[in-house]
Amino acid sequence: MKLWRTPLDADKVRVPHGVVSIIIERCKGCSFCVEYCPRDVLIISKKFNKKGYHYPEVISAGLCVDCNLCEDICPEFAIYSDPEEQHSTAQTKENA
Amino acid sequence: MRTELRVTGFGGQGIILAGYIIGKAAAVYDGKHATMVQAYGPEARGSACSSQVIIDDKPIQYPYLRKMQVLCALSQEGYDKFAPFVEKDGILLYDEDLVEFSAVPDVRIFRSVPATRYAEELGRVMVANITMLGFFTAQTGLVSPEAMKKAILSAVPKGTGELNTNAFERGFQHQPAEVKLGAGAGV
Amino acid sequence: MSDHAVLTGEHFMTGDEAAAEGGLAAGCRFFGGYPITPATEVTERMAERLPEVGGVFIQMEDEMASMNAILGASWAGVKSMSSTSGPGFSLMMENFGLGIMTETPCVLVNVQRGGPSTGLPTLVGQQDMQQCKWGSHGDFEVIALSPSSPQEAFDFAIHAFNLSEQYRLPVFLMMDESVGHMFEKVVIPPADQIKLVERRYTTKKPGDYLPFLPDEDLVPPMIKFGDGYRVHVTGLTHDEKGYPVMEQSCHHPLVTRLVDKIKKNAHKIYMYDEHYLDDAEVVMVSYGITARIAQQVVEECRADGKKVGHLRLITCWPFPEAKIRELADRGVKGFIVPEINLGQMSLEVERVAGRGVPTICVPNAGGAVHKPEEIHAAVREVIK
Amino acid sequence: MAYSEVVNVSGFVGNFKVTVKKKTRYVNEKECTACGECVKVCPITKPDAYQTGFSTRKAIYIPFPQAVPASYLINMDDCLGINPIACGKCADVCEKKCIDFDQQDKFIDIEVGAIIVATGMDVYDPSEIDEYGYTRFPNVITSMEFERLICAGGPTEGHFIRPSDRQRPKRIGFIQCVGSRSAKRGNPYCSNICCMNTVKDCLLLKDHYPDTDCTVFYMDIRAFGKSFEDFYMRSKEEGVKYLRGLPGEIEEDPATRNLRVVVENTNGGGVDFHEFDMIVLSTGVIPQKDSAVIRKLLTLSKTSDGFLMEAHPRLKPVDAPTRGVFLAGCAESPKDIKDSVAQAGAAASHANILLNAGHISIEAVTSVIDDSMCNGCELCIDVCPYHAIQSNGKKSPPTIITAACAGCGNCGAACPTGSITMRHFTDMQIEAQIDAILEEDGDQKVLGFACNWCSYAGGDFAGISRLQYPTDARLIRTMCSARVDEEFIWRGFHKGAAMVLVSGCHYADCHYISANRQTVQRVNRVWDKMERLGIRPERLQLEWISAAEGQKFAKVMRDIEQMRKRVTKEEIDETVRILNEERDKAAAKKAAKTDKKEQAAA
Amino acid sequence: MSTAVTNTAPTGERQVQHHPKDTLLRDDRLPHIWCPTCGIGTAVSCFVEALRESGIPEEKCVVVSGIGCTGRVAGYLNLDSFHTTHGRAIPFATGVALANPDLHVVVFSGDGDLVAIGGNHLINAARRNMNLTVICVNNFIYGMTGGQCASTTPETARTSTSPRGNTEYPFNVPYLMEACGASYIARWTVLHIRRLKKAMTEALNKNGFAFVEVIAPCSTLYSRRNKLGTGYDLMKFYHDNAEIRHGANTKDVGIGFQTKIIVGKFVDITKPTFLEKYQGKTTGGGK
Amino acid sequence: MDDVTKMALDAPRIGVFVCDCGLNIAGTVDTAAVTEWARSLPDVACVVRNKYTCADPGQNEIRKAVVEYKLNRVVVASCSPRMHEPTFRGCVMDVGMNPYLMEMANLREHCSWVHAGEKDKATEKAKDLIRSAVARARHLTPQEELKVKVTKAALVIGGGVTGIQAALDLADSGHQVYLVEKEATIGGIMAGLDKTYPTMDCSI
Repeated sequence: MKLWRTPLDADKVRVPHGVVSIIIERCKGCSFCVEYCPRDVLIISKKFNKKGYHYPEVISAGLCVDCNLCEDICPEFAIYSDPEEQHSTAQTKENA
Repeated sequence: MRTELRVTGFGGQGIILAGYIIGKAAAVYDGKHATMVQAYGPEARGSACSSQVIIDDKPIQYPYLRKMQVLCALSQEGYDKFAPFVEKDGILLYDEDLVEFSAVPDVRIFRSVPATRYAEELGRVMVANITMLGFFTAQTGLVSPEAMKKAILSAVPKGTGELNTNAFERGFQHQPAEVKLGAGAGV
Repeated sequence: MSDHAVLTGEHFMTGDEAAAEGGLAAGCRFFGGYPITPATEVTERMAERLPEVGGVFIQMEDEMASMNAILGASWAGVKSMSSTSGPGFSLMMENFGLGIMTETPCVLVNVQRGGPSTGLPTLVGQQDMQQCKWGSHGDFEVIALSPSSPQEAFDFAIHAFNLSEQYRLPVFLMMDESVGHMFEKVVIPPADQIKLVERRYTTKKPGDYLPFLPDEDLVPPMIKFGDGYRVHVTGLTHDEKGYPVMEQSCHHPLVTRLVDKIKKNAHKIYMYDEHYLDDAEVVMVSYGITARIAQQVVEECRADGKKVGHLRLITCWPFPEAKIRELADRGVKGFIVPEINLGQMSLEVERVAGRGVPTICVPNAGGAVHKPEEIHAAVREVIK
Repeated sequence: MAYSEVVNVSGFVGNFKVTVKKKTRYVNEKECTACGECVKVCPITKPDAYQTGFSTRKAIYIPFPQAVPASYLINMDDCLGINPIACGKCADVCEKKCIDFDQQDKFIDIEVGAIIVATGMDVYDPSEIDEYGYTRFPNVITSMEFERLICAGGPTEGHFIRPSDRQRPKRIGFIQCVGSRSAKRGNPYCSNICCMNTVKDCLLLKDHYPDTDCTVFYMDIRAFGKSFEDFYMRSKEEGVKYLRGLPGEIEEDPATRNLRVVVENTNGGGVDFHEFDMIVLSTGVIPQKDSAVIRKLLTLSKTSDGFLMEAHPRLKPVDAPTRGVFLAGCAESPKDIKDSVAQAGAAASHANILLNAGHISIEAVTSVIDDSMCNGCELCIDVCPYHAIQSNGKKSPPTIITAACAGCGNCGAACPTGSITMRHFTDMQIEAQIDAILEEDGDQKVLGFACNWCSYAGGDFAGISRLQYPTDARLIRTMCSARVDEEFIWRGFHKGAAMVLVSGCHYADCHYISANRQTVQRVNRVWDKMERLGIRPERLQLEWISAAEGQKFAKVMRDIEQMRKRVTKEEIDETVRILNEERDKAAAKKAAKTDKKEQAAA
Repeated sequence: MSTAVTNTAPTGERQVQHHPKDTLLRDDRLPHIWCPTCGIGTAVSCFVEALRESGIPEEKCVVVSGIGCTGRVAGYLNLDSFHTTHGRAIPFATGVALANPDLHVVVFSGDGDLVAIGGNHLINAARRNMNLTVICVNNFIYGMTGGQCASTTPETARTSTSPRGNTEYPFNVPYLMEACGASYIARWTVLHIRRLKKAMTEALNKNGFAFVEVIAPCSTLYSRRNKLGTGYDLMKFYHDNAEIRHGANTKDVGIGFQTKIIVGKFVDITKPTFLEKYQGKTTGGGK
Repeated sequence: MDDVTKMALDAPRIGVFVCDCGLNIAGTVDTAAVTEWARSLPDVACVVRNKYTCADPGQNEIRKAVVEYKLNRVVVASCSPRMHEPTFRGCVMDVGMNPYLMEMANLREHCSWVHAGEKDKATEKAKDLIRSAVARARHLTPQEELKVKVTKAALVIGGGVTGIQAALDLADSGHQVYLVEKEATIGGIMAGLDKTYPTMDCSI
């Protein structure tokens, strides 16, 4: 039987969210991060970096669960994610 | 005064050790200078081998034999090979059970010792070289018996000191039947 | 421990054993080697002795491994050495170059035998004298000491360590089979009478330290792994930070400095013995075991009234050019260079002496030392 | 063994060898303390099937709080850790380090004497009946969803609410027979339990919220079990309204999300309009989705409704046709808990009889090899679906493991030298039957071969159903269609049969695993040769008839009579002539060969 | 990190200049020289994480590399690092490890360097149970020099020196290592990042010779010559064809051309290291 | 050689037992004619017609005839062997005959019930079926059944309420039971129910 309903507790469930950071100039366009992102957060940008590579771009930030796969699989140390909370507190600090 | 000597035998008789002991006795315990070089390699295992010792009061430059004054032969092969090169008036010592005497006219002294037999009597055939050293010490007077004994004790395995000392004494005490061709006795 | 490392006293030992003892006395606590005749006794002595003094001996799988292992140990902060002979020496050459490039102190004992190839494993040769100078690829300067006796094997081993630490490079102890296997008296002084040069470590903090920035003597202070400096060391051409920079602009100064740190300090490094040089008409130039034969001949000549002198090289490399030049300029009739090869150091003598003064090599392809008569003949040829 | 599946069954009654695949949970169930830290960090939420999707679970979860074993598992289909990459957050926080993404399925071999199949049932998915709006209208729910919503352990902790606005529904309609008793959609049979379940649901509601207005739309209320009628009457007393007639359609008021139905009241007549806050579809029972897998593994059959077939509907209701296998619960037919438990007891009891006996006799229908005739070609080894024939090296006669032999006779039919005898179904016995049947009027007869399990049983079923069909067929029973040697077919034609029929279990349902594949090959070979010899291949028919297909059996019989009628006496005589000629040729060839051999020997 | 952060608000993406792993990298040398889709970078990334997880003080970790693409790893890690000559990383590391047993010495090099020219060192170090962590990135080819045949190149694979397909039998490296007596042997592809990381962590903490084979794509040479597609295609191949089999008999884990790749932890045993035995012996201890 | 085998090897002496099955067979097939006809078949030593051969009197007839006529083969022309083969095998075993020497002709399911309107043709078919059975019976040989041990363990597939109950019952009677459930937990559908009818008990 297919499960089609929106679960009644859907709004209460908390899942970790992450923010993706990209060092564009290190990227060599291998696409590993894009292909292996289990949440399809990334796409390959149409833009080039200075070395002429298409780097990744976040397309659906809300989906990122901070699994950090992009960081681990990136051969170029050019991308990573960190937890949203950490990021927002950092921002708050910066703002303050 | 430079003296050049050679100990020869076949591999396993402790020929190199004998040379080492003579050299060490002279250099370290008698305060002279000495070098010892050895036949090295395959010869050390089974066939003829020899060690060359030079003893001098002054520092030694050329460390090889040019004029062999003393030969200690513990094998027929060594005897045959080196006896002809012993200097005129040199000393030739040999193990009478292992070497069949043949005359080399110029050599002043031929003396024999049953070194191996003595060693056997002492229980260990391996101390034949030390017996020969005793005999060598007595016959040549090149090195003092005290230095020799010290050198022997420093060179042989721990626990065999007494045996080796006995072997040395046995050789040292041996009164050889003189094989006279030339004249005189002793150096 | 150190008491045991320095066997103070009189010994009757071979050159091989004495070299090993010299290393220990110099503070060597790591030995990586591979057995080869006639250097095996160095290895064996180290295997026996290093554990007694808290060091590590390892018999590596080959000479390439041995060479690298001692480089590694050195970077870990431990004085290290290895020993070998002809074939193994060839195998070490590549990574000797790595030691030069990475400025790694260590000592290599080469107990020379007759070559080429397997040649005469048990018999004497002096045929690696130019190999040690040129055997690795690229431009570099080396330091090579040649002992003539077990006593010198001991003394020079210590000295080799001192030089390697001072100038940060692998230093050769170019022995030969004769010295290596000859027993002779070796006097080992008390430890406190042995002068040692210790490694010059940086005093800078990790952030400020540049691993290949030289001091005035052209030698950079060192660090050791694990001290938190996180240096990168590479056999590639590198900048002062140690990072690879594959450009002529980096390569030229680097290689020049590596050469200059020896060349410009050569006058402090080189050593020789002289006998009867003041009035000598003929100068014997020799090293290693051959020096003893030559000295014998010189003594005999002098007894005959011939004005023969003797310059015995202690450091074959750097070569004491100034001394040869001085003698040549003074107008000696000729240089006689007996060596157990077909003319290697004589090339160097000839190069420095120039055309005006003949250099006569007394060649000997190896297997035995010269007979004094052969050298006498050469003397007669010069004096006529 | 939970989270496990039977993947292979071999052996026979009393001696089954079963391979069970223990699916990996990716969590070491022994170490897991169910602390729940992993769930907190798991980034994946999925609807919780246990709560019928009313609440969420993570990719790592416990199926429900009372689950046995009470250990977490990771659903790899949900998990980010699509092998070989895992987000690993759960593993990182697990203090006991009991999450292991590398766990592999384990295969466990067990040996048992008896097998009880209790694979249960599934619930009908009413989204197929679009006019009821299930999945379109949130307040249309199924009876299973009702169970979760009313349950104290459910997603609402027992507060009965409607999904659209989370308000308590006061007017609730129940529609019966959703997916049951319908020839068109769902299933034709009565699902047995839904009436009483609805009665129970209404009473529950009345118990929890007495002001609730319950209306049940039904065809019949089937309250036939012990104290069921009382129960039904009680609900009526409590005010549950029962209206005879099933609504044609449900409409939703988009503003209120209330539901309207139009229904013809077949009791009182006339058309009624009703408005409800919520409608519960009383969904029927369907066969377990995966039951085909078990059916195949155990060589079981199903009845026309899709549930597993018992050995005999009256005398052996818990025995499966395969000896040593027993059926219980909804796997066999829809039934309520009480009946399921009762049948479970019965199945257990039958299994017990078998196990307690300690030993069992295997019917003597097994193969034997006459070593003196065997040439060691090993064809029999290739065709045996049970691996019951063991090679002794080419050229020497193989060995038959009698206990493993199931008696299909495939080897006997395949053996080119006739050295394999199928006990109790010997060539001689079958040939005698052929000859007897065709002794007179072969042109009027259809010589049939029918396998014991399907076709012959299909014939029996036609008989039980009194399905009439022409009289010309004469069936010879074999254990499997694979027993039918090509020679039997030729003998039939040679003896003057107008038609020959070979029939067996459906291709994929062979009771001897895959033996009837050989049947197909053999019939194909005969067809080819018939074509070559100028005999119409139509005269040989191959049919698959299952035990439940009495109708099909009768139809085959009717069709084959028509074919039989097209075969003339002359055609048969011609066939006999052709086959005589063939026989002579073969004899001559054989003689020549023998001569040659003798010559060579001389 | 107080670097400029451009927050492109709607996508929730940040463009930054520094990476969390930078402290362990010589970030002044990035981007590195490896080709796009090369797997070595990923292996290094895993190593950085593994080193952090291992609890080993960073200043006590020494990385030694040989020559070749992977040979450059030492130069990118912000640790005491040494870039030796071709094949000689292990003996150099041996020297370091013996001279200062407090150091964790890691050899990070390629298949050609470690298994072919350095093969003798590899087998002898394993035999001695030298306390080293050896990470061997195996991309089946000599990458740095332009794609020549290696001793790990699968049979039939084309390289510039086996243009008609490799006719040699390749090494089954884990089997070789087990035969030599290594204490820890694991193999993962660079796709198995988390497992690889774990294996590296275990290897770092292993007392004895620990060997981790990392199968990595070389899209520029191996893949192109053999028409295997992009690096991503190779990763996909690993995804579809890697079979995790912990404790597999290493005899069965040889790699053929585009065949199944068996990955997992194959060996994890405990036995005295060279130094332990050496010191036990010399102090008259022994076991 | 034991008696049974000896008996089988003797010249066949076949007894044919035609069953009326009340009117189930006799209503369509002229069993009297068939009975008479059967006497003419070779090796048939006796033919007996019964109203219900499977009933005790019918079975007694068989037992009696076997002894009386020294029968060494029995053909029962009645219903499907799938129904009563075990019955008649048991019957002949009572008088010491090997059960594999009993053969059946299916006059009911395969004849009378399906050819109700064609009495003559059905009768002819019945004769053929008996002829076939007798022909086969002539070649029957005694068979020994293989006795095998039963593994004293049971597998229950499905961990719902039924499976659990069956497994518990078997376990209670002292057998090892393997309960295999494909889901991660046992309990099945019932675990998802709230209360059960008609007693309104909790389901879990």
